Amino acid sequence: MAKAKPTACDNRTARLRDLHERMVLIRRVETRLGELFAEDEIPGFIHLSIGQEATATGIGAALGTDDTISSTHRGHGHALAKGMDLGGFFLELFGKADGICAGRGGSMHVADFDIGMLGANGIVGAGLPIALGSALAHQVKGRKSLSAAFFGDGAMGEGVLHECLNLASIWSLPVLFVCENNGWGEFSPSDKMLATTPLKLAAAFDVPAKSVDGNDVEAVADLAGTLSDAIRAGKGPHLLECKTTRVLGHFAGDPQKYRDPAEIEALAKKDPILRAERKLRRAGISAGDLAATSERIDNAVEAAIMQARNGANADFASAAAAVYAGGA
Amino acid sequence: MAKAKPTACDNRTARLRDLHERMVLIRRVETRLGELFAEDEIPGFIHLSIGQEATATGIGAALGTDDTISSTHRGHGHALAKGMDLGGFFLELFGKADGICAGRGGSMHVADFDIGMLGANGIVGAGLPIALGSALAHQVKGRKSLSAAFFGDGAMGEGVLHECLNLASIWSLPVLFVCENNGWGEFSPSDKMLATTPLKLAAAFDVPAKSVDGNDVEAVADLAGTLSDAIRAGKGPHLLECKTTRVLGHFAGDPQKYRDPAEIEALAKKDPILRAERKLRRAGISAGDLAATSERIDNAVEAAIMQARNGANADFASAAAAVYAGGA
Amino acid sequence: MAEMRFMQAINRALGDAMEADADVVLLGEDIAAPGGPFGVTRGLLDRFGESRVRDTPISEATIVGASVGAALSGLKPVVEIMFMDFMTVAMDAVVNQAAKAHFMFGSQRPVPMVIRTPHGGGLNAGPQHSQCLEAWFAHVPGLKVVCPSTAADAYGLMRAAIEDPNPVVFVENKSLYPIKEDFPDEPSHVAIGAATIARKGGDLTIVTYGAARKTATDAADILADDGVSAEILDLRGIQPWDEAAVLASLAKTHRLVVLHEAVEAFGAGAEIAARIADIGFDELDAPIVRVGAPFMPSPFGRGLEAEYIPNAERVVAAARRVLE
Amino acid sequence: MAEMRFMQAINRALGDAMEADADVVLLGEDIAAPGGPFGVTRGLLDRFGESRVRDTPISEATIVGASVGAALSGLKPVVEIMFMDFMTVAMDAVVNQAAKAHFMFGSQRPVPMVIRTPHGGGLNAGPQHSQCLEAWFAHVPGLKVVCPSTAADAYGLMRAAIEDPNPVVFVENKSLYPIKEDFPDEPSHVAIGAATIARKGGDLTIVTYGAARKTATDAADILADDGVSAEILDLRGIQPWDEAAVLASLAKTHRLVVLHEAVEAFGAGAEIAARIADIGFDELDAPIVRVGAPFMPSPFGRGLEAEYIPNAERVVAAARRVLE
Ligand SMILES: Cc1ncc(C[n+]2csc(CCOP(=O)(O)OP(=O)(O)O)c2C)c(N)n1
Ligand SMILES: Cc1ncc(C[n+]2csc(CCOP(=O)(O)OP(=O)(O)O)c2C)c(N)n1
Ligand SMILES: [Mg+2]
Ligand SMILES: [Mg+2]
Repeated sequence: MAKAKPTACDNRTARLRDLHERMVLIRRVETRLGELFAEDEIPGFIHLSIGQEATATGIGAALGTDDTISSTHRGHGHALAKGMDLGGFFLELFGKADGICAGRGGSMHVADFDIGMLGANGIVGAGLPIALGSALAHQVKGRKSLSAAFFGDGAMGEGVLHECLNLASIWSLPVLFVCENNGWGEFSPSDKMLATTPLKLAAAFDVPAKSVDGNDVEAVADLAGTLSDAIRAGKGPHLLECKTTRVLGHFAGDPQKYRDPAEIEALAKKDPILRAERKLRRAGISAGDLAATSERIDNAVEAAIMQARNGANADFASAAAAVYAGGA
Repeated sequence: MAKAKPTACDNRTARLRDLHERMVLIRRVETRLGELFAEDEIPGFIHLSIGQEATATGIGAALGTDDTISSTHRGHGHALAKGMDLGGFFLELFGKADGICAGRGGSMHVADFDIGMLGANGIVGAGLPIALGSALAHQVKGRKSLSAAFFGDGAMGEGVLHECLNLASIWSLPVLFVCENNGWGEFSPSDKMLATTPLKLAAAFDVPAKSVDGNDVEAVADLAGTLSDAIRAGKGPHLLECKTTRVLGHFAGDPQKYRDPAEIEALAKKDPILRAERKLRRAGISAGDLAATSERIDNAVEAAIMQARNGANADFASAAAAVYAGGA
Repeated sequence: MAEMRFMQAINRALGDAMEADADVVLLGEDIAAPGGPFGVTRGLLDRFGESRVRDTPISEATIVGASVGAALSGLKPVVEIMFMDFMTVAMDAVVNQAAKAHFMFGSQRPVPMVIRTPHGGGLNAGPQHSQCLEAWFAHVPGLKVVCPSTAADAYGLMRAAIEDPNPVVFVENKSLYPIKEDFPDEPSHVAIGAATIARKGGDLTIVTYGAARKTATDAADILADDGVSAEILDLRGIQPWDEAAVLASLAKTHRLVVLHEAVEAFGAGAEIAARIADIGFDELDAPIVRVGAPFMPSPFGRGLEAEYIPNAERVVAAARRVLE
Repeated sequence: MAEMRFMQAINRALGDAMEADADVVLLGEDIAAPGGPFGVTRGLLDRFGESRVRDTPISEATIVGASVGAALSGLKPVVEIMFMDFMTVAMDAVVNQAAKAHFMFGSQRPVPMVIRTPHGGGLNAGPQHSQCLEAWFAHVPGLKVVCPSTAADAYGLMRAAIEDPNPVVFVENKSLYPIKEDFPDEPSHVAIGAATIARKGGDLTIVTYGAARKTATDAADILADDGVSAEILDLRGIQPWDEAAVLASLAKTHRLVVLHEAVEAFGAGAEIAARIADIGFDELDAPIVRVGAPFMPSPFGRGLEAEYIPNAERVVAAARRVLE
């Protein structure tokens, strides 16, 4: 994410504009993905994070290129917030040769190692040890970087979380555990499936933890910054729970019949982008300004989609030759 | 374990005699196992629980035949405390045809389903879901039984514990989690390997938990009784941490070079059997009485060993025919 | 003879088994209230209640391990692992516990449980949601492995699997779920390990299972146009598999192609080919040719996946090689 | 030419690799301060310090998963899984993460990591501590699998595995650990996937790997007394395996026995037999006979285990069948 460096007094507003712009980008990308999926232009399983943009964006704002993240099946926002190139992203989702993963991974596996994005992951919980191992590398190699592990509330069902909290704690690894708590794991409400909370779990392993309104992008960015500073200062792993809202279903096309329509309707009030926009307006940013941002992003997204549509299909022989590194 | 029914006032002493006798049996069995292993009469990996007898015995005293337990790699005590027949036990450890597991399992897999002993287990943590599933069966079938899951402190490293605490809690299953905390996982001290405790973990999942001096057999039996009553009364899973002492090494023959000799020496003071004997003497039981118990047990153990030595070897064709139930 | 979708046949088998035996319970992620991610368990919660049809947390290792404990304590659990790729999280429970309990505890208790799990591609679900890993389970003594290809067989094998006293890995090719087929008015059990002749022929034998049966049939159609008559044997059971049926067909055709969707190398087809290269060697008039996925992860992109999954052309080419 | 134990050779390879490359780190349960449950990593903590040689909690899934993350972030982890049976707890990390990362992320990064794990029987360790599961890993595109049988090969393959940019499952037969053998003064790397001729012969080929090489040699001695000369090919690499070497030997002998300690059915030997029944068919003068463990869990009792593990007599019987 491009980092503006304004003078003291409008620091916060400038930052909020950046954060807002990033959220609008994620929203736009995913809205279009939903459409492209419905029109059968994009295949596979697509998990949209619409309503959760503030979490990805706020965390992303606290991280630099040398920091690493591991992500989940719902990883578009994390990838874009970390700075993934829009062109490579869309080419990948279309399964094209020049996709960021050469069309072999798709939505569930977007990754960009040059910017420390170690991959979305199709296996619930599997990103946690990967982030942990990345943090281990930072530690062993004496880097000042940290590693953030995104996981959903549903992933609290997997024991690997327990193992990672323990290992990060005893080795004092530079890990930021980020729980995106949207209240759902697929079609099951997490309060029926879980007898614990991220804060209770973290406490059990002496991992300092905080909870934040995950739809308030400034609050997320602030707290992520504070915790990241502590981690970089050598204070070991920390956890941040972001309470957020999964507006659409589990996957693109999910009619959400299992959900109370009133609950879905109520989500609009919590929209992280509208909230940021209200703040920006109060800070004196004009409606026209916001519309201009939105238009700029729309154009960029449409250009990326057009490029992706026209990209060459991934080629089988190249894929077959890429099973092993070093061509073996 | 045979349940004496004395009149009110000497109830406790009578129970302690029973508990003591069971501990002496376990101690004698394992002391002899250590010798038989050293003499190469018994093959395989043997994990002795010498020093930990009060835990197995105290828990066993709280359970009936209809209750089930799953055990660990260090399961001799659990099996004998649950009432496993000495003959079948030794035959198994010698790998004989009439062993309780037909000589196919050995020390790490002793099991007796008729008395609810669902098996020792060679995989750390693996007994936990088995006990949980047994509790599920109790619940679905409307039985009043409970299921106890033994696990070591080292097993807290495995995520499956987290998963089981969660599932037992949300389904309110009749499970007693029993942590035998002897401070070691193989050759590594648990305080270096774990950032948590059984009580902290249980608390994270709203599972009521208690800690007890695991070398005080009466205290273990009392607390196990209280928690079992609560479980049977439908109050869901509970956890009991028993702080105990692994006097010998991880396996029979382990020279324990990794351990401070002073630490090992200090263990004698905590010996659960000597402690029970001091109490019994104070309650008026004579030294002669205790010696008689010991002799009776010695004789029973030697008879079982002799029987096992002379038993027919397990037969390959029978084993080969037993891979599937129903002979398929 | 009505029509029924593959997934409905499984649903009906589960329902019938639960009617017949109160010990049968269902466990899995999103299988109860939501009716299953693919809808296979729809309606069963309403019919059988919360005690017997249970939504679980995302804890595969524990729900399979708990199924072992439950099976050892009197229930007959049918547990769903949402994608076969996720079996990787539950392997200890399957391999070290379920498979070995009857043997290593001296035949004290059976382990009557079924693990239902979908495998296979066709949905562009990518490398972690498409794997066909049945060869792993077939290599483990104590497990049975089946993989039906028709609605009637899915029903019959599921009933047999639930009644079997051993742990059965029940593999469902997810591309078959929506397919509608003839379904008998009075469906019956299918013996585990019994193959069926999907098509009679005399020139070569194609041994296959699961969704690849359709590919074999397409290939046989093409070959028929050339006057070549292929016999197709649908194994249905992979562990045990029907050695006698393969040998019987080979005694007619003397030529063998083995086809599956799984990766060819070290796949289930290797065992079939290897076994026939031993006990069937004298019957063979030609090399045994296998057709499976190439040695690469299941790729995401449309064109990539289409080229990855074995198709009729590859089977025809294999047939031509054995007919040379 | 000094003598060295198999386990010392691995220890030396680890030490040499760590000297040569500061990115090599060791992880595992009881591998640092205690020097490993079998003593394989003894002394390495003292030489390389706590940052690079780490005792871990009993958390297999996480330590393998963390190794993937570490490998993707610049380290070259060598992680020990204490018994191959415990790989069941870490399969997601091995199969869905390590094996696929290079491919599914579009070749962005290699995954240079080694998983060391002992397999095999001989210690009466029973059904959950003796399994030979290498066939599973050989079936997974993206993994390499090796299994040395001599001290020199153990050294050479370990050096190669650590330098390989891909995840390598390094299988050590635990019965070999204490065995002393000639060890070159200047040990060298062994290419992954290159077989070696363990014994020259002309009448039949025995293909094997790991501890079974010794069994093959014993069998060849017995056969030699009868005037039969067996060629023994030690594969060393299972994925990839040296197809060309097998074909070359077969071109001389025209008869093939495949031997391993793992369960025969759906074992690694099935792939070798199946492949040769295809591309080597015209060279074959006899059925391909496999020798492996019977289809049952590894039993505990002394007599049971002794009968379970393939022995020279069974290999001789197999040889006689292919010589008929
Ligand atoms: C090991 C594993 N089990 C199950 C699944 C199927 N699955 C995909 S997403 C999901 C729900 C995850 O919930 P959560 O972690 O809260 O993330 P969210 O979808 O809410 O972002 C499930 C069960 C999986 N991908 N991997
Ligand atoms: C999954 C798995 N990992 C590792 C081991 C090897 N192992 C056997 S016992 C043990 C230590 C267990 O410690 P703890 O749970 O405290 O039990 P204790 O031995 O102290 O009774 C280990 C690491 C195993 N058997 N299973
Ligand atoms: Mg969620
Ligand atoms: Mg311990």
